Amino acid sequence: MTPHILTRSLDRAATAFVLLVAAVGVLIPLSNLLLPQGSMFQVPTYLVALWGKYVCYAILALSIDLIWGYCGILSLGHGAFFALGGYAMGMYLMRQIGSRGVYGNPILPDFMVFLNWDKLPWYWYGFDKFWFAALMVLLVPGLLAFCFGWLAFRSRVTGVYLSIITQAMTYALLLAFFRNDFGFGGNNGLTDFKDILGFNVQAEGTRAALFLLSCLALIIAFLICRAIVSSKLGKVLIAVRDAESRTRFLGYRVESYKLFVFTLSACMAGVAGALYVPQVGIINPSEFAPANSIEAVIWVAVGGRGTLIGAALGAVVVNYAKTFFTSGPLAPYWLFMLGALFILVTLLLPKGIVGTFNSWWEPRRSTGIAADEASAAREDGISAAKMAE
Amino acid sequence: MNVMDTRATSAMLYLDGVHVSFDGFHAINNLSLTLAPGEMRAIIGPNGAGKTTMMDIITGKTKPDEGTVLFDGTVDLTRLDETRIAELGIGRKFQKPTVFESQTVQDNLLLALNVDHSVRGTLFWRGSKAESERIDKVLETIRLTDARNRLAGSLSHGQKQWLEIGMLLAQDPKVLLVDEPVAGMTDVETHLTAELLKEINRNHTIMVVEHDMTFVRELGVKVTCLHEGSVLAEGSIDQVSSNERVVEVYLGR
Amino acid sequence: MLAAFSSHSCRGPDVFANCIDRFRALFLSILLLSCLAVPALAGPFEDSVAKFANDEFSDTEAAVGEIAASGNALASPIISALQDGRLSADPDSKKVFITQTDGKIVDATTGAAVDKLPDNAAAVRLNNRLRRTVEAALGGLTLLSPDPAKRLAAAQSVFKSHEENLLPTVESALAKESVKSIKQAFAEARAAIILFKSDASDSDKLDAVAVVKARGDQEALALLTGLGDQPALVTKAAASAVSSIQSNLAMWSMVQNAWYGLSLGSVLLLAAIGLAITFGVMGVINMAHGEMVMLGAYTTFVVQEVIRTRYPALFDYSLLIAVPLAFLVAGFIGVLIERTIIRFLYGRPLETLLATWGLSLVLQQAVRTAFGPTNREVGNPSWMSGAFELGQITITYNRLWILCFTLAVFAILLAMLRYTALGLEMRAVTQNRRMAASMGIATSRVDALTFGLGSGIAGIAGVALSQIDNVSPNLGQSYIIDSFMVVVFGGVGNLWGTLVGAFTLGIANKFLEPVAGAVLGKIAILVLIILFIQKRPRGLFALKGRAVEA
Amino acid sequence: MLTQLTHGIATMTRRRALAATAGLVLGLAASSPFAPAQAADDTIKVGILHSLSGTMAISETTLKDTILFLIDEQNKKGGVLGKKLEPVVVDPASNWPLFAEKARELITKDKVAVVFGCWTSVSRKSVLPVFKELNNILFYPVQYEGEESERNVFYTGAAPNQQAIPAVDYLMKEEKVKRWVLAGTDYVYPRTTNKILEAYLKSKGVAQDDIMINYTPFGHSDWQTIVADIKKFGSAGKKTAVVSTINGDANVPFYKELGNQGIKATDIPVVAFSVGEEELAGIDTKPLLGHLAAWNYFESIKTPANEKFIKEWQAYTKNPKRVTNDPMEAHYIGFNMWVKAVEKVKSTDPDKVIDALPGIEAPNLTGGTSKMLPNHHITKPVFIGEIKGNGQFDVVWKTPGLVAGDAWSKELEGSKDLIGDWVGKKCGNYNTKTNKCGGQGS
Repeated sequence: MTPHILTRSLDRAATAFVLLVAAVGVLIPLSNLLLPQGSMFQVPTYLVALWGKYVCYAILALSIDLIWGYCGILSLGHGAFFALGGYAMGMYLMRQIGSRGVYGNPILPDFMVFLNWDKLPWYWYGFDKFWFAALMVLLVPGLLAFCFGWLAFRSRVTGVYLSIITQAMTYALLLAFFRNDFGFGGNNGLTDFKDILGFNVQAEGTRAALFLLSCLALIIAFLICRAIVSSKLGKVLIAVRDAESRTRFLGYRVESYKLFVFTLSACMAGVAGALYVPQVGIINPSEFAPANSIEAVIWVAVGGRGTLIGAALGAVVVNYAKTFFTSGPLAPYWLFMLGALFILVTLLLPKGIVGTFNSWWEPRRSTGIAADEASAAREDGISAAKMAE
Repeated sequence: MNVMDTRATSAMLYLDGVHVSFDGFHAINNLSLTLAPGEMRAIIGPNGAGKTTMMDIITGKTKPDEGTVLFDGTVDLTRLDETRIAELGIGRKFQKPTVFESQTVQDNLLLALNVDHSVRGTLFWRGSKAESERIDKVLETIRLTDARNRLAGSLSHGQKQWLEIGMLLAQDPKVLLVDEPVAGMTDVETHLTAELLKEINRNHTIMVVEHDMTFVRELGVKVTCLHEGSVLAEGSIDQVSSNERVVEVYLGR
Repeated sequence: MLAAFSSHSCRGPDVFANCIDRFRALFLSILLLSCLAVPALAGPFEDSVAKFANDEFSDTEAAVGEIAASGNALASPIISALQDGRLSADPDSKKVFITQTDGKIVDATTGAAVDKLPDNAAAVRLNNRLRRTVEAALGGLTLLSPDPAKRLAAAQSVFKSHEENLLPTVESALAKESVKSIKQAFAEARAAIILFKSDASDSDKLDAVAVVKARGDQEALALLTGLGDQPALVTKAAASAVSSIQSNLAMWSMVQNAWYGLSLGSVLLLAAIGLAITFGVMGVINMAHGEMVMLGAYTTFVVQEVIRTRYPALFDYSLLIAVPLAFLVAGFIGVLIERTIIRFLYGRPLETLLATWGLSLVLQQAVRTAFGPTNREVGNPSWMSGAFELGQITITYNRLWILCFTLAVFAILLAMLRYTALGLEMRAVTQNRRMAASMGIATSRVDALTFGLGSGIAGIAGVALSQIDNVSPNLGQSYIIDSFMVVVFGGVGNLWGTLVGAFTLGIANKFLEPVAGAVLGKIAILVLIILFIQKRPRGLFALKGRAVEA
Repeated sequence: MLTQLTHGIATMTRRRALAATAGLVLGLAASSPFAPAQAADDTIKVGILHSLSGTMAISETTLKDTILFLIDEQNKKGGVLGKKLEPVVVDPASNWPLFAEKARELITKDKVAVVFGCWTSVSRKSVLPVFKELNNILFYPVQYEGEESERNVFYTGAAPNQQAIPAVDYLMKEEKVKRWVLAGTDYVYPRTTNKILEAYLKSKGVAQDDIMINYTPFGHSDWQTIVADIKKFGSAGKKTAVVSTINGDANVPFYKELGNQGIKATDIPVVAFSVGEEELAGIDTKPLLGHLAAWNYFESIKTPANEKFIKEWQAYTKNPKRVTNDPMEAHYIGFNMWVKAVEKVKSTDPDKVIDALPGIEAPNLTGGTSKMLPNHHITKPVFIGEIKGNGQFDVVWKTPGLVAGDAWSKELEGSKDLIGDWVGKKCGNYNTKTNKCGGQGS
């Protein structure tokens, strides 16, 4: 009666999105590497890095949308998982520097030499191996989310209370990582990376490959999210979002569902962070700042909460706007624009870009394909009202 | 009053000496009530009599301060949470119709089906013929076959009530707790609902909370009247409605 | 000569530096005392005064010594003027002038009035070391001053400098003194001198230890720990006095922590109280709440600027003027925000969060554009400056006033909600909007006013916070997270919960801080809040019953 | 928009869809998100990388204005090499990854010849790899923790030996301080500075018991406990001083608390390394009379060059109250050094300018001439100023001559053998023990 999980997740819009990301992932690096510099279609390296950053943000936005748009969990601390993934990758990259650091110490990163640490703290062990770091990228955010979620969901902390304590979590981590004694470089964070898996992080080829990988990760994350939201699990999540206690009285263990998506979403955010760090070249505690997490939620709102494509799109659009407005004569005014954008989107486009488009487009389509994105988006008002409870 | 004694009663639901208070307000006061297997019981009582709170206690939403609440003669419900109690086979319809408004009628029933409710189970759920037949049957019972692809949020109030009862049916519990099923319904709908409940009662134990005396009369079952958190009167509708104290409570003397 | 002295009381390298300072002052005092008997000579006094014009610290120091020793009637006014920065010198003519406290200018050597300062006259500069020299010199000069405040200051200065040769003066002052507290100060000063006097008898010294021990504060501790070599008996007594003072101070430090906690709690409460209305009562997640606080602080700044330029005499009242104005400014902007943005978002709290976040960015940048990105100066009025001692703890006036102010605001707010028509309407609308509307309450007006009230109180908080924190566009940002923590911790929708939450967090923070350090202390508090919410998912004072869940 | 497009794609033939997607993607990505750069050949572009929004705007906005002012002045004099200078302003918004992104944008897209920018160490660390990779020049104007010498960076702010150590020397000699509180914000600059100071103090015979180290979070605003602790620590019978590396925003509440708790400079003086005229503008300084700051420049220093600079600056900003401060002077020196170097090699080519810069001399505003050293730091005088009632500083002490900036601290175990020498050794971390480039070696 119901098609296979993969075919089910790939409806027309989803297929188109995957193809688009794949095309971006292949064409941008190719044009950067193969076309001559100065050609009209050549994408300069700095734009590859920039778009790589946008793609990582899109993954983060997806992870937030999965829990907020579909399960009603508004995390104002998702930046913490992103940053933890980033730190795990950053630690690997630091260890790869080896004796090329300014002090030439083969084991200790520069900031440790600098502060007279005589040996590597235990939690840095293993990060010289890529597989270990890659595992940690998933494990550390996942574990934190699991423990945090286990406590919070079991005690039925919901709504704004949950939002505020996620904020407290990321704020506490921010303060902790600022501490130099914590062993992660304090405010200066981890930086000055040399290579990744033996390739120079600054090289154009590496950048292109990282970009391609980020696009690939976005596609995979998108497919995982699609698979979830189009499965019965997705229906349960929406049920939890819209009427949590009803779901519970039907015999669903709501906390398990929340814990599952929350942990999964944290892992996705961790991967996004891990891909982000080598492309921007630095990870510092400010990634934990509550403001960053709130901004990421806003990308989702702008793109369209409860629409996966919208979340990804929102991340790209807002960050593109940010890049655009922070240069040139507009620079002093960009905060006005950004602030106004948030206000106007929530007032005039409460469903976000994609949600609004869908509700405009859908009646015009002859077939009433029930894209859950559309229906989910249509119910935004209702679900948000529910969350007030 | 140990467990062995109550087993002897073989009651489906057994409440004895239950007390609950919120900030000094005694919502439930030494409440004792027994529901036999296969029985349908109507609960009446003025506002604030503790009807909904009693359901909250049975379904694990509220923990009683003291007292015994047993299901099926053996299971102590006061120690379990909502999910576990639902899994045991106690279904509940809320006072305010609560359905998943952003999902279709069919999906609402699908979610209610008594199948694997684990995360894994739902993630890799493929559906089966048996399931879709069950859904078709329930849809027919609650007269919503034509609306199966409509969003639940777009249903009328009465239809939502039915959908919620349908969800209870799909859940196939041993006991159904039904809170004000006909509130806001037309006379015709009320009549149909009474028929529906009677039909369901053939295979299920039911506890109905209702204000509508016509409806209760139509059900024609044993009635319990609650007042200030404890049982005021019990018996047939005629007995109860002729009870002086009940009249006093309802009419406010 | 110095070496001869140092062999007595200054042994060991640690105290050597102190000794140099002391000897310098001692030297002055000896000169001073010996000169009291000798009639002043005209010539050298002018020469000494002229040294001020050299703009060299060493010359200034020499001049202070010589003038203090001169016995000239002008010595005290000159040195006082120097201390207050009222002494000017003309480097060309080498003339030195005193600007008197009433604004008149006199020639320092003659006392003759002068019309105005020469163009290139500049204030004679001091550094910290010189300031100490001046203080010591003045201390010696004012021990017998008719002004009780000056005598007290002189006694305290002598307690710190414990100049041996001042002993006779201190003793005669002690004998003459009639004010009890000053007499006590003289007794302590005398004890300090005796303790450091090498030829004092053991029994005198033991008495002195007892006097200093009775004083029991940080300075007494400083004196006793810095005694240097003493007879064994005295050392022992001093050691026991030190440990007794220390244990006494340790007890006081608990009191001190509690006070700091209350004070921090009052700041948190003040910042959160407006949020308790907009968020707690109305359910609006107002991320621009911090910016309302900031607007209040900037209102204070503007008020003070106007006062400074137009009506300097009113400066002490600036805060009193600023409080209603800040309430109006922030309240008005709050109403404006409610009417233009928030009212379209009721029932969608998370979207309100996003819109108000955007708004906070706009407000911050607007203030940055209007007032510049740097801190603005907001001064403390005199009644909010300084501190007083309560037992062994220092209580600063600004913190005390803020605590009182916070409690007053809280009480007024509570009374307003309880006894006024608006308060009644507010509660009605919060509890059951539809019912309230059908009973003829203009709910949208009440919404606007409630939001305005919350914002206005945030503005008032800004006035108080401008007294202890930066007035910069970032001001609000630093309070928003803490405010939310307080409201959530205390329980949304309950003003008393906010009160208890704020003070609990404040006190917990201040007791953790000495143990864990400021950073870890703050982290610990956050973790505690997270864990606490698990235990009580709706905060400390959760509303119960069905109303909350509806 | 995207969904509309993708729906359109679905109805197209596959080949056409692919072609359309390719065109769109490249069009979108390659059309840079910025206004098209007008590559005018008659100007030399100068990048300005200072935060204009966010938490650091409070300090950095002034530096942006300073460079605009200096460019304006230079253009009035006819520019450089006969070309006008053209400022390119970007806003990295106090966001460290954005610093790297904007640096990359300035260099690749705007093709600037030099960048003046950064305030915090982390922002410098963030852009460092970019400057190395794209081979451009950064002038960094703020006092920092040292321990760095990079080919592409010129450090015109103070190294620890040009600020912290002279200040401690002053307190030891002039104020006879025996007991030290090292209070700082918990980040790298205070940590390192305090590490250096601790080692230095111990080498001068100060016991461990006489040193108290205290760290607070960024933006700490409740100083009651710490000020009380300082008071307590200062009552041990020895002259005590506080060396403050407290950062930016936390200073105002700190000083307010000091003033209110009645800690006078004559009792426990505080010497600060991050408090200048701009910071004092936010405080009533009367209770702070006599507390100290160590800088390489004070606005109150009376020299003809400084008076001219202040006058022109206030005229340029149309604000007669606008103050000047140390990092501004650093930009002034750095800017003039860069202009001289460009004129010397008659080119803005970064390689040539980098090689030309060491040895270039430029007047500072305090009457001396600063020189760019082979380690890319400069020589500067060190002044100790006391806070006056009017928000200015009164210089009470200065080093006899100019102090050469050390890239590597002599007090730290890990770096005492290292030197930076981009002239002879062509190396930023040359080990004088092993005679090898590359730090401690292994």
